Formats: sequence, structure tokens, C-alpha cells
Amino acid sequence: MIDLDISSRVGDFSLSAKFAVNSGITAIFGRSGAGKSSLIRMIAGLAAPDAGRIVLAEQVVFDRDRSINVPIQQRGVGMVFQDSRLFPHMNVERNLLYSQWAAGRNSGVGLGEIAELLGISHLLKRRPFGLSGGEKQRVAIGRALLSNPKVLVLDEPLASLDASRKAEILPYLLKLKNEFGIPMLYVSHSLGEIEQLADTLVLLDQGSVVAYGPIAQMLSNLELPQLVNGPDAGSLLFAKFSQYDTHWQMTEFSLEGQKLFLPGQLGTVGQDARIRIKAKDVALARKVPEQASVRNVLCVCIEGITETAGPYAEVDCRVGEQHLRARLTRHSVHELQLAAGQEVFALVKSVALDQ
Amino acid sequence: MIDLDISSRVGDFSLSAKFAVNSGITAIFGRSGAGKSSLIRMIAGLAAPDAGRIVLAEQVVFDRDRSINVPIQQRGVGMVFQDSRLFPHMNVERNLLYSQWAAGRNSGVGLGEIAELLGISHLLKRRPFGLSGGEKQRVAIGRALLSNPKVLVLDEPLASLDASRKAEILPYLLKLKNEFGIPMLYVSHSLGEIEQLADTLVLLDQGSVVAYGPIAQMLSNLELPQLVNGPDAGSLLFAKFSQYDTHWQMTEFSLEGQKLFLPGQLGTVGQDARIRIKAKDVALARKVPEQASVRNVLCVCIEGITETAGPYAEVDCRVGEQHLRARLTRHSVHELQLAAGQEVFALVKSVALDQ
Amino acid sequence: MSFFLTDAEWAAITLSLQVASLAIAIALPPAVLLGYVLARWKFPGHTLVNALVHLPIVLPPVVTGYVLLILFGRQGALGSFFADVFGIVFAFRWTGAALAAGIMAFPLIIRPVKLSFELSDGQLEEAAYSLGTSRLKTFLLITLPLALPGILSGAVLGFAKAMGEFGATITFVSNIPGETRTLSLALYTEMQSLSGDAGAIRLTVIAIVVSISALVLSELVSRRLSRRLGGQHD
Amino acid sequence: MSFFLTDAEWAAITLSLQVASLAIAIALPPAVLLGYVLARWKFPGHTLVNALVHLPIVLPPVVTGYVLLILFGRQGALGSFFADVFGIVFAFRWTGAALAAGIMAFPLIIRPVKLSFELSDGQLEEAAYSLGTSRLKTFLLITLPLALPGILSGAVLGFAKAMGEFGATITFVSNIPGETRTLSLALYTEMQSLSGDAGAIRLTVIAIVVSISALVLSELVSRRLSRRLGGQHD
Amino acid sequence: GGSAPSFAQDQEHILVFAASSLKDVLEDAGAKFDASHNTKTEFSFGGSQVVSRHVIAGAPADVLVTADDAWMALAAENGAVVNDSVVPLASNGLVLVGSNTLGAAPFELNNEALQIALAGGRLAIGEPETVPVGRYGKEALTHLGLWRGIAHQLAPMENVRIALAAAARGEVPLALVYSSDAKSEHGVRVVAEIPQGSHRTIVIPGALTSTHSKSSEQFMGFLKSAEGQAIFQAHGFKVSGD
Ligand SMILES: Nc1ncnc2c1ncn2[C@@H]1O[C@H](COP(=O)(O)OP(=O)(O)OP(=O)(O)O)[C@@H](O)[C@H]1O
Ligand SMILES: Nc1ncnc2c1ncn2[C@@H]1O[C@H](COP(=O)(O)OP(=O)(O)OP(=O)(O)O)[C@@H](O)[C@H]1O
Ligand SMILES: [Mg+2]
Ligand SMILES: [Mg+2]
Repeated sequence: MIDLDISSRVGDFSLSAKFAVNSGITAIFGRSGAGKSSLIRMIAGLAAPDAGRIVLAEQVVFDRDRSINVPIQQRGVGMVFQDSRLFPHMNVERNLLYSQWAAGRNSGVGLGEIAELLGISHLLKRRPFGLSGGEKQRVAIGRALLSNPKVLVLDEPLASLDASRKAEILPYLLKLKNEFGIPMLYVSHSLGEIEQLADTLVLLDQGSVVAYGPIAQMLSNLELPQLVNGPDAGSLLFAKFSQYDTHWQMTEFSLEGQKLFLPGQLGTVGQDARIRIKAKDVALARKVPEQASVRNVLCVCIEGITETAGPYAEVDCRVGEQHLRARLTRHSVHELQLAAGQEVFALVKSVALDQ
Repeated sequence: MIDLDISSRVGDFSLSAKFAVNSGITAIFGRSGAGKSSLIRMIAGLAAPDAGRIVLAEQVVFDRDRSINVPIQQRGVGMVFQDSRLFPHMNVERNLLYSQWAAGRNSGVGLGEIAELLGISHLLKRRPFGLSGGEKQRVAIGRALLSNPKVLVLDEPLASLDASRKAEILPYLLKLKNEFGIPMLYVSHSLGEIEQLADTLVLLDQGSVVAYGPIAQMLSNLELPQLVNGPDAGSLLFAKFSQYDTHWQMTEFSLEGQKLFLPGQLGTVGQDARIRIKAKDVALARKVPEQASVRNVLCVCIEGITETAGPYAEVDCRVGEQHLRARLTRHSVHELQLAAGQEVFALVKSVALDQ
Repeated sequence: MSFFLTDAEWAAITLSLQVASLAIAIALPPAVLLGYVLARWKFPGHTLVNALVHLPIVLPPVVTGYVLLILFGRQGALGSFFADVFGIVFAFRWTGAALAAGIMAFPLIIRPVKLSFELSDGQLEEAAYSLGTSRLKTFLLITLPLALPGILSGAVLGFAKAMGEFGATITFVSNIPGETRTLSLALYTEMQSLSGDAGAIRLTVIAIVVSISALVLSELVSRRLSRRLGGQHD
Repeated sequence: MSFFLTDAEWAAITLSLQVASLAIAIALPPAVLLGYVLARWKFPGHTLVNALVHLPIVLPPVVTGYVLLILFGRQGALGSFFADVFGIVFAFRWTGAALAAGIMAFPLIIRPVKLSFELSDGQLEEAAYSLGTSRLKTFLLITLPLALPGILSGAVLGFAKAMGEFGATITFVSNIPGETRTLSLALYTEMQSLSGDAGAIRLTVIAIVVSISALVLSELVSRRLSRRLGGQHD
Repeated sequence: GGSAPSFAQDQEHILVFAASSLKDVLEDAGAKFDASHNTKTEFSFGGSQVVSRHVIAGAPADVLVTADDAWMALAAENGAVVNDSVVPLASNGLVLVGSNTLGAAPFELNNEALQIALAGGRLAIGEPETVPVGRYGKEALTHLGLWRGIAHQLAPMENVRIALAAAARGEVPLALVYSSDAKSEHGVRVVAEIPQGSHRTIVIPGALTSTHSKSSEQFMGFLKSAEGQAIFQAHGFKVSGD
């Protein structure tokens, strides 16, 4: 989807990025001031890099050497800006439909559907002035969605939204990806959002791409935890839907021959699922605990233990072909006398799993 | 600190709020568009309610009947706006020191200290134009802190910041409260932030105060989870620091005669601590698990079990005088044959605890 | 009204309004375009063009009028061109008065226009581009409506100037009753009378009342338009 | 330069610059204040005041000049007041020329000023209040600097007008070489003379060069000031 | 032009371009002429320089009347007026008027008396280079040896009306104006006559333009007739019969 190698300098800040990612959702992750917004502005065509080239959806949209610089209108990039940038002289409805009446673009989704989803149906006749921070941002998201973009670029779109609103919009973004096949560039500083959405992760720090790759691989990357702030590090596991128990409303997944239970109906038989497990939510035991509410007990093999300077130890485990990380205290590691090569049981409280 | 009873109407939106809270940090929590920003604008003196009165730090700052409306300058309210509102014609340093050179206010904390903490020392000579979203917000926080406010009012100040930056700033806000005794009004849609910071919670929905009260009480309020989005509901427990193990870097707390272990050095002997435990992080077992890395096993008594329509059941437990909630699947409740009155063991993975 | 106003006064009033309206119609479009160009584009000679725009108010109006007479008179290069090609004659016609007033008003219009283009920072245009609208459409749908307060402000100022224009007008198109004798020129003529101030004072009052009414009206219209299209203040 | 310019021309140039500078100095502060009041306050008669401000450009300059003569002449009410209390005489003095130019420039200055006060939405003032600055200090430290582009824009426009002012000046303070004969009056005088256009053309060129230089300079200064204090565009 | 107010269709229009200082007398004459003819006489007033330049530039005028010879001569040179139609309509004299408000009194015209009368104030005069009354005034004062003494005490005005007004309001103690002007302003009185011989005769020339209409010849005739001359006389001008 995107293949770029660019460098640029503004004031004291220099940005250099080189990566190639495929379709799906690509998250751009980094600290405040890392250059995330700057990078996507160049991809969208709002700023030109000093040097390099950008290929977007098979088209060379920028090439300094060949003097190519496709204007933003023709890049087909739907943007949601960090500040909502609604047109103050149009009401919410005109804003939402702007690209339809002004640019003749036709989107597959309807105004009503989007407005409903974003909870802005009652605001359609209002002017942006006076909308609350979150309301503005929701309108901005709707406006971009309705512009029938080839690529959707979102700059921290959910930062100003409450958790329940977030939880409603996230699946919709996934649906856009899955059903309409719209690739996305997603800037965020919330690893939670990224884990739920992204297929690919680009890690930016002080203007440079530190690492990029498939999300699962990136999440089990050892350097990542420090960069992405400890408490959120975790593993991504690929499982298959095996059955749904209507009485208890629990879904059973099969993961490398073992079973995992998640609450709610989460798919149809045979479907692939990805399950995120935070390292801090995994406990290890040498015996299967009895009469405990911990539903998910996976038999894993310890691959390595990394003790940190602090109280923690990161324990890398293997489940079949996949990796699961547990974060224990050094004290626990010592007490249980854990060591590489051991077969142990990973305890994951079912409801601690997310999809 | 604040005692108010106001009502107001703008366009279609009407706000009515009546509550009284004491010093410390008061969180105002609610969905996007609930009226949080509108409410604090009236408290700060940027808008006048249609009717009612506001008492701020023992002073009647607004009373419609008595025609009192103390101007914002004299309310001593330091504000951090949702949009940063930096002065574009001054560099970051002039912005930070604005209330000192322009209003002659003297703050107990120094510019250097604040700038260091907020990670903006290298930006001091820059103009706001070109700062990243998060950088702007950090400067705005610094500016308010340096204005020596009697009350600090923050409107979603951390929404645009990354987790690690957030994690750095939160303790500082706590320190402001504890060491300088500055009371705060804190608007947020992140329950995580609120649980860590707030002493009092005001819950706003569609322009009305739905509930308010001490944070611990509010968090174990049964209606709350629906409003505040399930996954974050939890309990707040008050414990005492008992000792620190330097080798393992683990702190031991005593909670109602039982022990809890948390990583890191988290206080000094005899100090009070509050410990937040998410309901979904608590597992229940009828036997103490053996050889497992789950360090914290509390003996609790089941007070009641609420089954929801979904796959979950909320299990309310008592630990001595305090409450601990566990969220299990209905299936687990059934399998373990849990019932009110039983003595069971609550398993909490130590590192799942926050302070 | 015509009960109290003489025919000549009445003619001068309608002529003034007509001249000022045409003047604004002539001057506004180029002022908006040039204002935009000067506000947003950088090119060599930018500062010079910016200064040259002020020429009509920097020079005494008589000079401007004289230059107009030379260029747009019957024998003038532009005058004969317009007469031959479009059949438009300016010399000693009310259209010429409008041309003079438009040119004199031009610098007054362009300044607020340019200012309001300068003050909007292009972020909304970026959003419009990303939604697929071309530069031209974005200009028409976003930039122009947002600059409306400035455009209207310039138009009001220019209208006032056009109502009051005198030096360039009398020099270019003379002071012919019913054709080029606007309220301003009528007032000037009356002031030349030795037989007392009554006529001049009467005309001054009329000029003030008419102009102020026109200004109040344009102010109200522009405020309403601004509110509807600009939306900054609801 | 003085090699090529006659003493009279040289005197007219310096006088023009002096008059225009004083005119701006006189007109700018009240224009900024009134512009602020009109932009931000609502009061009965608001629209009327707004329109009345345009009077000096709505009326023919001769009328304004005549009114000035009546009010600010030695015998005039204000003229004798200023003469008695402050010892300032306007009649037939260059200060009078500056007064006339300032009054004629006033409407041109106030429009862009008002516009820029209107366009800023008061959010930054709210922030300043919350940081403890009084209304006055906030006006001086926040509102005023942010309105600077508009103030400078108005000042440049007003300066141009003051350089070119002619009708009100000649009527009020006459056309006295070395005292009130500005470049505009000199040029007018030259144009009216029978002795041909050579002198007029020469003076026109001088007037253009001087005014454009002054405008380019003021434009550069104002852009720099704007950048330093306004900071919208870095 | 579409804006012209509608007049009776059969009336013939005469458009006279004339110097502003002749406004009162010419409008008076025009009204009297129209009363006895089926015409509508209209005027475009401006400075002599302006109106003659306009006629040269092809203004739709029938008659040109200026306040002095020089501008008429220029128009004739350019073929804008019919050469042999140029006639003196009246002539004028110059006077010094003093401000009643300042209690002016007549005086003998010499340097000392003039300085005393000015009392440090200024002498309002038409702009000596351009405005006819100023040009004649300068010629006369120079001839009388008074010019050098007051050259830097002048207040050169753009037209004689303002000069007169300035004197009437007491802004200047003295003004040099046409004797015809002095009569109509009550705020001033004549304090000194300028001797006729000190300057060229001040003639008011009139002429038909090269594009004049038929009835305008009648109007010119009317101005030269006894009735017309009487009107000039009534407005303080000198006519050839005097
Ligand atoms: N015109 C400029 N001059 C100097 N530095 C600039 C300029 N524009 C941006 N920068 C710097 O570039 C860096 C990257 O900014 P950018 O907006 O891309 O950050 P970001 O990763 O989006 O941060 P955030 O999460 O806070 O929005 C910042 O440190 C910013 O200060
Ligand atoms: N001038 C107005 N006219 C009509 N409605 C208004 C006006 N100003 C605010 N509102 C409405 O009031 C409601 C509350 O707005 P407010 O900004 O207080 O919300 P909030 O709780 O701060 O939301 P967020 O978390 O999204 O910032 C919103 O629904 C908004 O649309
Ligand atoms: Mg950013
Ligand atoms: Mg808000």
C-alpha cells in the first residue's frame, strides 16, 4: 500500500522515514513530538519532503528526483486531522456531505448510517461553533468516511472520545477495512487502539522510523516495551473460532490445539481471530490450579527469561508455533524456579482477553 | 471546595448541576457532549449560568439572586483548555511565565522544574506555531501550573498525550495536590486517569449530574459500570505500607490484616496507600492455587452475585471492612458453584495492581 | 420625499447611488482576486505591486482624474478601444464617473480583503483539498466565504468612498447635471455660490442622510451575510 | 538627491512625509479604540456610529475642509480652545494639514482595525483572564498584538491617504509654500498652471517615487512587526 | 445617459461649461433666458482650467465661459471653440476686503497700511499661479510694489469662494477678491480698491464650442444683449457700457 523513503527538515526537527507496508491498517505510533503528524502530512500530500519518494497504492505520488508530486486531491486520501478542521460556515450535514456536493465523490455508505454510528444525527443542522470537542471530532471522522477515500489517514482520531464511544467506533473502522477494503494509516499513542486495529505497526521516535513490521511480530519485539510504555506490552495470538455456547454466551477458540474461552459471540465456525493478551495479564503456574475461575490455562514452553533492573522479569513462552509473553515479578520467577525449556501453565483470566 | 447549584440553557442543550465536593481532586466524568466543558466554564467564570449559585473555596463567586458574579481574574482559577489556547505571538517561555510577568503572580514552583517535567525544556524559545498537538497541551498545562492558582481546572488535559508522558504527568498532578494542597477539577473521559487521581467523582450525563461522591463509593456503585463502560470498572482499596524488599524490589502492603505485594518502592512505613483493582483482573478460587505466580491471594467473603444479561456475572466480595468486586463469566460462577456467604480466595496478579 | 427635494437634487441622489453601485461592481472582483494573490502568493515584485495598488489614493485625485481623461477620453487609447469594441463610452458619462469612483475606491477595498485572506491560515483549505475539491472550487467554497467579513468590510468602505468621490470625477467626466453631477459634485457646485450657504448646507445634510442610510443598509446586509456564510459568531 | 530636486520640491517632500506621519499618529489611537469598541461591544446606535465614522470620505473633501476651517480656525470653537489651552494653532499651519489628513484617513484606518478585532474570537482573551490579567492588560498584551496585522494594514492605508490628501487640506490650511504645500498640493498647483505639463509630470513622478518608497518601507516594517508580534506565520 | 432626469421632450438643451466663480450670475442669466425660450440651459461648473480642458477633450458643451483670457486662448488654440465667437461678456475689478468680525476699516493702499491691516495675519488670495483671481492679484500687487512685502504672508486658496469665506469668518484679516464677489458676502467690507491700471483688464470671455447647438448661439446673443449685460451688472460685474 505504502512504500516510502523520505527525509525532511523543518526548523530543528528532521524526519527521515523508510518503510513499506501492505494493505490493511497501518498504525503509526510514537511519543508526542515524534513526527507522526509530519509524516502523514507528507504522505497525504500536504507537505513535500526534501528528498525521496512515496508510493501510495501502487502509484508514485512523490518523487523528488523525477519531480513528481501528485496533488492531494488526486491522491484519494481521506484525512481526519488532529484538530477537527470543520468548515465553520456550513452546518454539520453540509460538512459531512461536502465531498459529495462539492467534489462529486460518491461514497458507498450513507449519511444516515454514519451519523447514527457516530452519534451525531441530532447535530446535523447545527454549526460547528458550539459543538463539544468530541462532537467535532466525530463529525470530522464522518466527513472523511463519506469522501470515499482510497486510503484513510487518521491523526489521533479517538483521543478526545470517551471509552464507550471509542469502543463503538473502533469496530466500525475495522468493518471499513474488512468490508470495503479501505486501507488506513492510523496515528495513535494508544497501544490498546493499535492492537485492536492495526495489521502493521510503524514505530517512530524523534523523527526516525525505529522499527516497522506486522503487528504480532512488533508486539513481541523485545525493545518495544520500553518504547511503548511497559504496562501495555503484550502478545498477539492467532486462533480459530471453534464453537459458541449460547447458554453461557461463551466462544471457544482453538489455539495451537488448545482451547481458549472468551465471553460473547465472537465469530462463526472456522473463522480466524486474533487475540491480544497483555504480558501483565498472564500468570504462570507449574500446576493447573483447581477450583479457580481462571478459565484459560494454556500449556506453554518457556523460551527465555529476561530480568530487568526493576522488579520485573519478562518470560517468553511458546504455544505451538506462536509466542506468548508473561510479565512476572523477579520474585515469582525465583520462587517458582522458572527456567528456559520448562513446560508450564499460562493462566489468563478469560475476561482479560480482548479481540 | 465547590458547592454549586446552577442551571443554564444554550440552544437545545440544558445543563443543571447541583453538588458539593471537598478539597482534593474532583473528577468530572461523562460522555462526549455531556456538558463537562460547559460546566467548568461556569465554575471558572467564563460563562454565567441562568440561575443558581456557585461557592468556590468558601467564597460565593456567583449568585444570580444576589447579582454576584466574581470575574474570572479574581476567582483564582488556573485553566487548561481542551484546545491549548497558547498565545501565538509569544514564545513558549513567555507563555509559561505569562501570569508572572503580566499578572504579577508568583508560583511556588520554578519554570525549569515544570519544563523539565513536561519535557518542553527544548521548546522554550519556539513559537506555538509548529508545535505538535501534545507539545502544545503540555505547554498549556505548564502555563496554568505556573499561575499559582487557588483551584486548577483541567479540561481533558492528557487526552492528546501518549501513555508514558501521561504516566509521568499524573504523579506530578498528585504531588501538586498533596504538597501544595491545590484542589483540582479534572475533566476526563478516561476512568483510568480518574481512578488514579480523583478523590471525588461527579458523573455527568446529558447535562445533568447523575451522581457524585467519594471515588471509592462511586466506583463500587452498581449503576456505574454501565455508564463508565464495563471494562474499566473496579474497586478502590485502602491499605497501609508495611515493608519494602530491596532485593526483589517489592512493596508489601497490609490490607485488612492480609498482605498484598506490589512491585517497586511505593512509600514509607505506615503510609496510607490506595490500590485500584479492576473487577476483570480478579479471579476467584475455592482453593489457594499452588506453585503459581499469582502473588496476591486475598481471603474474601462473597456478599452478592449479580448476573447480567450477557456472559458476565459481577461478584461483590468483602475484605474486612472494604469491598472488592470480581467480574467472572456466568459459566465460572456456575462451575465453581459460587454463592453469597461463601469464603473464597480472590486472586490478583500483583502486577495488575496500580497505585 | 420628492415633495421636499428638487428634481436636480433627486437626480443627483439617484445618480450617486447608481455610480457608487457600479463602481463597487467594477472594482470588487479584481480587488478580491488581487487581494488573494497578494495575501497568499509570494512572487518577485510582490512588495512593489502591493504599494502600487495604493497609487490612486497616494496621488491627488485630480491627477488620477487627469490620467483617466488621457487614457479613457474619447481620444484616449483605452477610451477608443472600449468605444469601438464594446460600444462603451466613459468620457463625460456616468459610466466614466463610476470608473473613476471604482478606481479611487480600489485601494480601500483591497486592503481589508487582503487582510482577511491573510488571517485565515489555510488549514481549512487543506481539509477541503483532502476531500477532493480543486483549488478553484476550494477558493470559491471555503476561502471566499471565510473571507467574506473582509470583503464586505472593503465593499462598504469602497462604497462610502465612491459616494464621496469628487476630485477624480470632476476632472475626468466634468460636472454635467443629470449625467455626471453626483451629490458630491452638486455639493461642490453649491459651495461655489456666493449667494449664501443655505444651498450648500441643505445639500450637505442630504448627502449625509443619503450616504449614512446607504451605509447603514449595507452594514446590516453585510452583517447578515457574514453571519450566514461566515459562521464565526452564531 | 537635492542635486536634482529643487528646494521647493524638496520642501514639499519632507513636508508631506512629516504631515502624513503626524496624521497617522493623531488618527491611529482613536481609530484603534473606536475600532475595538465597534467590533466587540453592542450598544444602541452602534450601526449609526459605524456609519458616521465614514463621513469624512462620504462627503467631498472640500466640505470636510470647510467644516474644519469653521471648527478649527482661529475663530472656531475648537481652534480657539486648542490655541488657548495647549497653544496649538492649526489654521494655515502644517499641523492643520496633518489634522485634515488624519481626519480624512480616519475611516480608512478604522475599517481594517475593526475587522481584525472582529476576526479574533476571544478564546485567547479567556485564557489570559484565567491567568489573572485584567481586561485592560489583556487588551494591551493579547488583543492588541493579535490585531496588529489589521492595525498596520489600516495604518498603511491611512498613510497613503494622508500622503495624497488634497481637497480638505487646501480648503482648511490653504496652499502655503514651505508650510502647507505638500507634494499633493504642489502637484495640484503645477497641474492647474497654464505653463504646460512638464512640471506636473515631473512632480507626479516624484510623488509616485516618494509615496511608493514610503509605502514599501511601511509595508516591510509592518510585515516584520506582524511576524514578530503576531506570529501567525513564522 | 440612462440616469438623466426626464425633461419635456421638445425643450432644447444648452450645456454651458463655466468657471465656478461665475455660478451665480450665469445661473441667473440661464433661468431668465429659459423663461423666454423653449430651452433648458444647464451648467457644468469647475475651475477655469478644468472646464477649458474638458472642452478641449471633447466634452459635449455648447458654450464655454472662463474667468480669464488665458484659458480661453488655450481652448481657441486647440480649435475647441469657434475662433470668431470669442467675445468678452463682462469685466471685473479687484478689491481688498476686510473681515467685519475683526473690525476692518478702509485704508490707503501702501506697504505700511497693508502690514497694519494684516496685523501679522495672512492675505487670502486665489492661488497666484493657477487661479485667475490670484494671477491678476499678483500682477496688480507687483505693479503697486506691494508683492514682495507680503509674498510670505499669503494664504493661497483653491478658489475665490474659500478666500472670501476665510475673510468673512475672520480666519484672515484681508482677502483679495473680484469686486463682483465682495458685494454678496455680508461678513466682509471693501477696505481698498485696487487701481484698474495696475493689472490687465479682467475680461470674462465666452465662446461657442466647435460642437455647439443652434439655440446656444441665441444664448450667447442673450448674454451680450442689454438684458444679459444688466444681469452681469446686477451681480457686480463691469460691462462695456460702463
Ligand atoms: N515549523 C516547525 N519548526 C520547527 N519545528 C517544527 C515545526 N513544525 C513541527 N516541528 C516539530 O516537529 C516535531 C514533530 O511534530 P509532529 O506534529 O509531527 O509530532 P507528532 O508526532 O504528531 O506529535 P503529537 O502526538 O504531539 O501530535 C515536533 O517536535 C515539532 O515541534
Ligand atoms: N452555543 C451552543 N448552542 C447549542 N448547543 C451548544 C452550544 N454550546 C454547546 N452546546 C452543546 O452542549 C453540549 C455540551 O457541550 P460540552 O462542550 O460541555 O460537552 P463536553 O462534555 O465537554 O464534551 P466533550 O467531551 O466532547 O468535550 C454539546 O452537546 C454541545 O453541542
Ligand atoms: Mg500530531
Ligand atoms: Mg469538552
